[in-house]
Amino acid sequence: MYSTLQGACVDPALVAISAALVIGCAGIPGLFLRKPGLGQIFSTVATILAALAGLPSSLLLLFSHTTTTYSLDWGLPFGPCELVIDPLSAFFLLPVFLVSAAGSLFAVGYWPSAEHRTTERGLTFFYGLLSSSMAILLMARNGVFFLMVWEIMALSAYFLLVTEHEREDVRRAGTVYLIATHTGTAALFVYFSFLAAQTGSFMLPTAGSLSALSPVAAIIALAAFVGFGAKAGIMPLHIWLPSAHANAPSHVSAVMSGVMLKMGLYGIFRTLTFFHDPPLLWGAVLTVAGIVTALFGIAFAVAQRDLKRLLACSSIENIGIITTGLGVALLGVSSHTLPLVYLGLAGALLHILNHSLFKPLLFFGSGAIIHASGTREMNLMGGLAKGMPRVALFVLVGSVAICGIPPLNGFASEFLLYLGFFRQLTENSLSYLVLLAPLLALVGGLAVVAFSKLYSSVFLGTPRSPGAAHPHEAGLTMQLPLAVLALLCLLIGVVPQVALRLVYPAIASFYPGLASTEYPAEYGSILDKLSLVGVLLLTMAVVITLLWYWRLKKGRVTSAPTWGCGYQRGTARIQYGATAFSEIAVSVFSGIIRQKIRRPAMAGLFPGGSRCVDHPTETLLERIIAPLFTLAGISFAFLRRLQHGLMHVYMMYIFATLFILMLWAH
Amino acid sequence: MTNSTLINCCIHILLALFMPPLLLGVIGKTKAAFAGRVGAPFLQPYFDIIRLLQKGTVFSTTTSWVFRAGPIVALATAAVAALLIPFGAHPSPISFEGDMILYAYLFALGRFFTMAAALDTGSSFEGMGSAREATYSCLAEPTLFFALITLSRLSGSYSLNGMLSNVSSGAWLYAGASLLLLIGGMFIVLLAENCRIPFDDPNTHLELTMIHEVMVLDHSGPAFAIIQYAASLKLFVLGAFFVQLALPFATGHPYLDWGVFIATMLLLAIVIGIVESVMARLRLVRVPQLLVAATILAAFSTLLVIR
Amino acid sequence: MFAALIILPLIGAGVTWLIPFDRMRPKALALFACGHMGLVIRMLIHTPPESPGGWFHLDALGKVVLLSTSTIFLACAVYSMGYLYYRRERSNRLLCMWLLICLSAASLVTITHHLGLMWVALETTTISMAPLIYFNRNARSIEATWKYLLICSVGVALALIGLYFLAYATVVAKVEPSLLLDDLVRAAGKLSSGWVHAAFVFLLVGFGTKMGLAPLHTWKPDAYGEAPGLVGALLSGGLVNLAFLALVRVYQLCIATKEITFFQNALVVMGLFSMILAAIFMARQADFKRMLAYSSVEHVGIMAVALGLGGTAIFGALFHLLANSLTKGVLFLSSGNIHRSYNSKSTDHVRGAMRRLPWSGGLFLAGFLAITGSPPFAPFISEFTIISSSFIQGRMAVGAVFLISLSIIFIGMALTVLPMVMGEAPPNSETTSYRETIGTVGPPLALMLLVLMLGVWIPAPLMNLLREAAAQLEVR
Amino acid sequence: MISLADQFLVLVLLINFISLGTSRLIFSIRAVAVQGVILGILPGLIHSFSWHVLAITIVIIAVKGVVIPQLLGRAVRTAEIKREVEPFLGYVPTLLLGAVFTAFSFGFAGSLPMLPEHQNYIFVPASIATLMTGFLVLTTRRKAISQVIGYLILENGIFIFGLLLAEAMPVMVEAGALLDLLVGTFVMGIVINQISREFSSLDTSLLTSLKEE
Repeated sequence: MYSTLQGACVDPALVAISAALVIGCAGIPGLFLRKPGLGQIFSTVATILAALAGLPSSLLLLFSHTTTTYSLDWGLPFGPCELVIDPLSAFFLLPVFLVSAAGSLFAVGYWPSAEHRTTERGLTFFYGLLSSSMAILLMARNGVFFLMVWEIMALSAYFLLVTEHEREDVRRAGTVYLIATHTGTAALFVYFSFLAAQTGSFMLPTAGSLSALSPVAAIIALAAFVGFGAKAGIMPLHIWLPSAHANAPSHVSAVMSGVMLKMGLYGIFRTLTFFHDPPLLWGAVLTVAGIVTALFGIAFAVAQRDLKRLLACSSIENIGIITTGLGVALLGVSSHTLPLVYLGLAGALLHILNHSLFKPLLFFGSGAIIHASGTREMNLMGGLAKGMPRVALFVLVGSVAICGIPPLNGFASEFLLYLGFFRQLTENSLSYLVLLAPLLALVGGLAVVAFSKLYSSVFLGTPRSPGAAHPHEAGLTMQLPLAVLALLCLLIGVVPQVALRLVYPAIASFYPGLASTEYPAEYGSILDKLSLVGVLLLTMAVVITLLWYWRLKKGRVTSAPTWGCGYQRGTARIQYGATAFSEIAVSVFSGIIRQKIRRPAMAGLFPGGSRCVDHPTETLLERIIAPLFTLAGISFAFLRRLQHGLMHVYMMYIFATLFILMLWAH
Repeated sequence: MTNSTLINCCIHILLALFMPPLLLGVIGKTKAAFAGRVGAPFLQPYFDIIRLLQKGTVFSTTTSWVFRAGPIVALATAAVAALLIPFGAHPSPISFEGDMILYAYLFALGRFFTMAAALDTGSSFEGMGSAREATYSCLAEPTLFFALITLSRLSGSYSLNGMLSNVSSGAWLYAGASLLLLIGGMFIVLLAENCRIPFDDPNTHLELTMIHEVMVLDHSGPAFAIIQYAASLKLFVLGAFFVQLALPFATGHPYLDWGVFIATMLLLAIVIGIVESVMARLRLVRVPQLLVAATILAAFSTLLVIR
Repeated sequence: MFAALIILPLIGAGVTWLIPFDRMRPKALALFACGHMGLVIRMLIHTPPESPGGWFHLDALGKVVLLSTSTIFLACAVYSMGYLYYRRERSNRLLCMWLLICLSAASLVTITHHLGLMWVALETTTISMAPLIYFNRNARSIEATWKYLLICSVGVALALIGLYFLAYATVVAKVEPSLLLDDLVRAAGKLSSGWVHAAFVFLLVGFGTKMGLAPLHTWKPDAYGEAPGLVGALLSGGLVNLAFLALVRVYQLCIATKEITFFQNALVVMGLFSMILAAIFMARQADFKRMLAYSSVEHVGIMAVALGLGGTAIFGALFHLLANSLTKGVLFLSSGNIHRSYNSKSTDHVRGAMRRLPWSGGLFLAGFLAITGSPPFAPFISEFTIISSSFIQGRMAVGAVFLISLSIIFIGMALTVLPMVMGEAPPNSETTSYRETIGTVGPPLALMLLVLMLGVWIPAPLMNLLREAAAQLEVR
Repeated sequence: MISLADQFLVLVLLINFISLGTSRLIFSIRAVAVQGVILGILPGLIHSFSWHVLAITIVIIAVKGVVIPQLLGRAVRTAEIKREVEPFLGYVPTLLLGAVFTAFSFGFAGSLPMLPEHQNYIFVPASIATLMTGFLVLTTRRKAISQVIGYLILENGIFIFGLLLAEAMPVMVEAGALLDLLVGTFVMGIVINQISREFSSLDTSLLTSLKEE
């Protein structure tokens, strides 16, 4: 299909750039239009059209091996401001366009301006700004321009996050996010400064142009890890992530989690392309950080009771998996084992694509759920599947996919990573990498716990609170994005080899050494087998279903209340709730997951009514960072005595300064 | 595909279709023998399934379509797994690099839906069961992977066929210790995954202590039949993996090999029966500890081979 | 031409003194400010030749400072039209008069090359600000005025003796005794290092006090805290730059005398110290005007560090001079509005400003983001230039301290500003008659737009001006 | 002639010590007034007679010797304060410090090159010493009045140095001196009076409501 498009004379890069700009400007008319809702409709239509133009053109750019350069004219003294789209950028552009379009469509039903007069305009405007800044970021090749777009992205995300700033927790989340992202930006200041010191200009270096052995390179890598890692949410830089994703409007959380985190990963990818000889240490650090992030992230997710917090923690987990893949690939580069490089990168990039499908799907789903039940607390939901069967189906697809279970897309990417680990057994170097496999398996198992908890406590059983008792099916504008994403998840799951072909150009541009290898064909054929099994599985399920229903037609089908094992007075509240479901797992992993538990105090022979509340804590934030801040506050308060309002002492300061400078001068 | 492989393929599928319930029958018979009873006939499980298939069905009013999807997916996954695992010396019909990972993850799929179906009924007991199932199986996961690593290290292959067919008596000579550890670990996992004593008691009557059985309390008629059959199939598939690991006898003559396979499977059933009748159920709090112990055994075996 | 620049505001001062109605004076003020601005622009385009005797000479450095001063003054003058409407309880005669006198003196500072004359003009600006700080006529403001006046006078006196030292050095060196910058630069080689060193130290301390480098900054929080918003804007956006210009003149002299390294190191040390101190004092600051004062301490620190680093950082310093004065204008003017509306400076009472004053609250937030060096605003350009050049020069420690204190300051300011603008106004908060009008919102908005524009695009003429100015400060 | 000026400078130094040592405000105001008068006479001594010099002399004597003491005296009387109670640093230590600083300033001046005709005179040390005395007063006394006095002494120190440049650049020196006078008298006087009206006391330790708590 793209050959025909290539025939058309218009340059795809130009199309992509203008699409990004259109998305950025989409929200502006709404700021001035008097009539509510008109602006929202306009921006949605514009965004979707732009995305429809942008997606094929970025696909084209992905497969065409030419990269065109556009130079922006600006008056700033940091060299030319260039926009380039190479396959790596093009690959990352896909989720940007897809998810932002889906989100803006979702917003029409989820955040209608009829109900949110005051906030809708700002929300729409900053949403467009966020989407387009992410797109432009991927094209920026001038460090300072990159930094600017980066910060525009971060700030617009902040303003989106504090949309409902009358709520205390939203403000708190916003502040934490802002501080975290700004600290990350400070690290990026260092990063670009040292890059400039290394290359002599603020342009990003070309692939493989730097040596990684100089100490400056180490500083650059560290700064990149801190600056970009803070955005991506790699532990221990993830502190802002759960509360931010939980408190933003759902479609914003979808974009933040589905796309914005990937921008941090993009930064790390881009940085690693600069160096032609990364030392083993870098790969090792990334791998360890990745697997630890994955394990801790999913462990936190298991413990959550807040629907969106759970999703946020699982984002941390997925970022961890991707980072592991990247780290493994880097180890492969350093040790010159090509299959490892290929499989690591393929797994990581494919998982980036997958995560940007099923995570937005789940966040949109959570939006619909919150819309229907009016709460984020999973312990208060239940039985929503009857009210909203379609959303239930889509969310089920998402949950299965995110657990990395066949035949959905999550499995395909993890499968490639597993292959990479096992491959190392026959290579005689780094065979210890294979020990990552059981850890990844554990992560998968915990993911099953977390998401069966999510799904069952939200959709299954009977409603646990009056709020959830009468759910309503989401509107069409909310269902459509869900349907599209769910379909894509299934598609990639059943024919992963196609997705692998999508990933390949990005891999080649990351590590040119792989350009002339037979790996794509080899692993493509393996994935063919995989999709065969997938199809087999589906057909088998269908066959069994048909048989069963044929059987049911003959037999008599009655319906009765659930058998209560003799307890006839069972109410909805004796169901296993979300917290109860994960209690065993949490107790097993109590070393990782800390919980604040308020147990009821039993007194007397007949203790009265009481309740036991346990809620998971942000270990790092609440036990380490917050105390540090208070400590700093105290010490600063002590130092402030310097400004005590005593005139003669002020005079003494002046005199002392004069005296010291005199002594220094002579 | 040559003629003989076609025949083997058919035998493979037929065995997978018809043999699983027999294992349950054998186990029952063994336990009866230990208890000094005559016990039900070997084919009792078949009778049960057929009778259940003829019964009507009762669906709980609280359930949705998820409840019905549970048994279907459970059976489908087990069946696909059966096609991936070699029976005895005979290779499996479907085999490719990395199929062992698929093999491991298929069970996760089945589990997900079984748990969802259980929770769909809104009964607190089934909730308990699925909560336990979720945690324990996620503890059992790493053990299986350590086993896979060890095997693929020993065999130098990345597919179940290669792994299991190459673990001949030869491997025992140079990696006996690690294989021994592995067998210990895998046996525990086998019991845990199939909810046998000492982890779970399929025919107890105290729901508070059950895992698997309590999850299927509300399934009735054909649905329950499907579940029973799927459970036995799962036992069969995991058992096939285990016997190939523990008793890798190969005569070289194809039909004799089928016989050997069937014999070893029945032997395994008897062993399970013995274990079930000599051991008592563990307290629930002990279960995770035993599973972790299994993981440690398997991990040691891996370290022994990749150092 | 030069004369006009000085005389025009003086005439304005006379006029405002004569006008009998409070309502009219701000209009006259704005009128003369516009006239001054026009004059400045004309002088920027057709630069008048150096005056005979070389006392008056508008070079690139002077142009930069003159431009920033005139801009911020114009903004304040326009703002005063809207603002003084809410301060009808007291006469604004003195205010308007002294503002214009200050403007005249400020222009004098920028165009003269005679250090003595420059000193006189600086002293005049110091004095002319005192009545403005005392505008509110209460105990707190008198105290602020007293501290401001005494400390700054002592500082300026020190600067004077520094100048005497310089002059005496020329006397000792048997060259034509003079305080003309160009003569001094020419004679620099012959001057005896002892006197010159002493002179530099005294000048640094003297002008540093006026500029508010720590630990000579002690008057700043009090004066900024008690003065009306527009006076604060003028102090932090205008007068600071004048003092900086004076230091720059000394710097030029230092380059000529080859004593530059000591002066540069002293600047870097004092600058970093100012930033650290500001960071400490800004955290958990309960009074948002005092917070702005410390932010001003921070930014003079930044400029000092940049000047001390030299190289490409010089450009950063000069651009930061512009960016800082514009952004400070935004912050002080919008905070003035917030202060009027809540009738309180305490962050305990000021909450949810965005709901009550959408424009001022939003501008205050934007100004906060800009002043802390977030792209795409102008201060980012300068701060990033300074940081990168410090790292490129291999001054790791300087860059690190700079960056760390910037981050701490951001955190501290965020924890103060965000609660102010976000959320809902507390129920017990006082409601006043203040309403947002184009008069009080327009000027800060215009300044904010300027800040944004300079953050993404610097017009070529301005760029050339800055480059030319930076070239004047190159160490050969 | 100029040697006579030198003698006067010794007197100036003595007055520094007096103002450091005394606790009675009126007395130290008078001392500073005397110091001002002496400084007024000095130009007449070192320069040959001219109307210009005469004018300067008269102005300085008038302002430093009459106007300022009047202003301060009135402020003191309205605020009814007799003496500087509890100075930040006691009188004896202050005196000692003053001595140390004077010695230091002599050393400092010695280290700097000078014109031969100024070589044997104590203009430079005297000016530095006076400057430091002013600082000492500013840093050790709490009362606003005392601080104004300190400022005046500081100014006098600068003025002494200015004398060295009197013929080199008269305009500059006079402009500087006059502007200082302007600040010293009018502005400070005004503020002082405002303060005494606001607080009915000139204890600047009362002027400490503006601070970080």
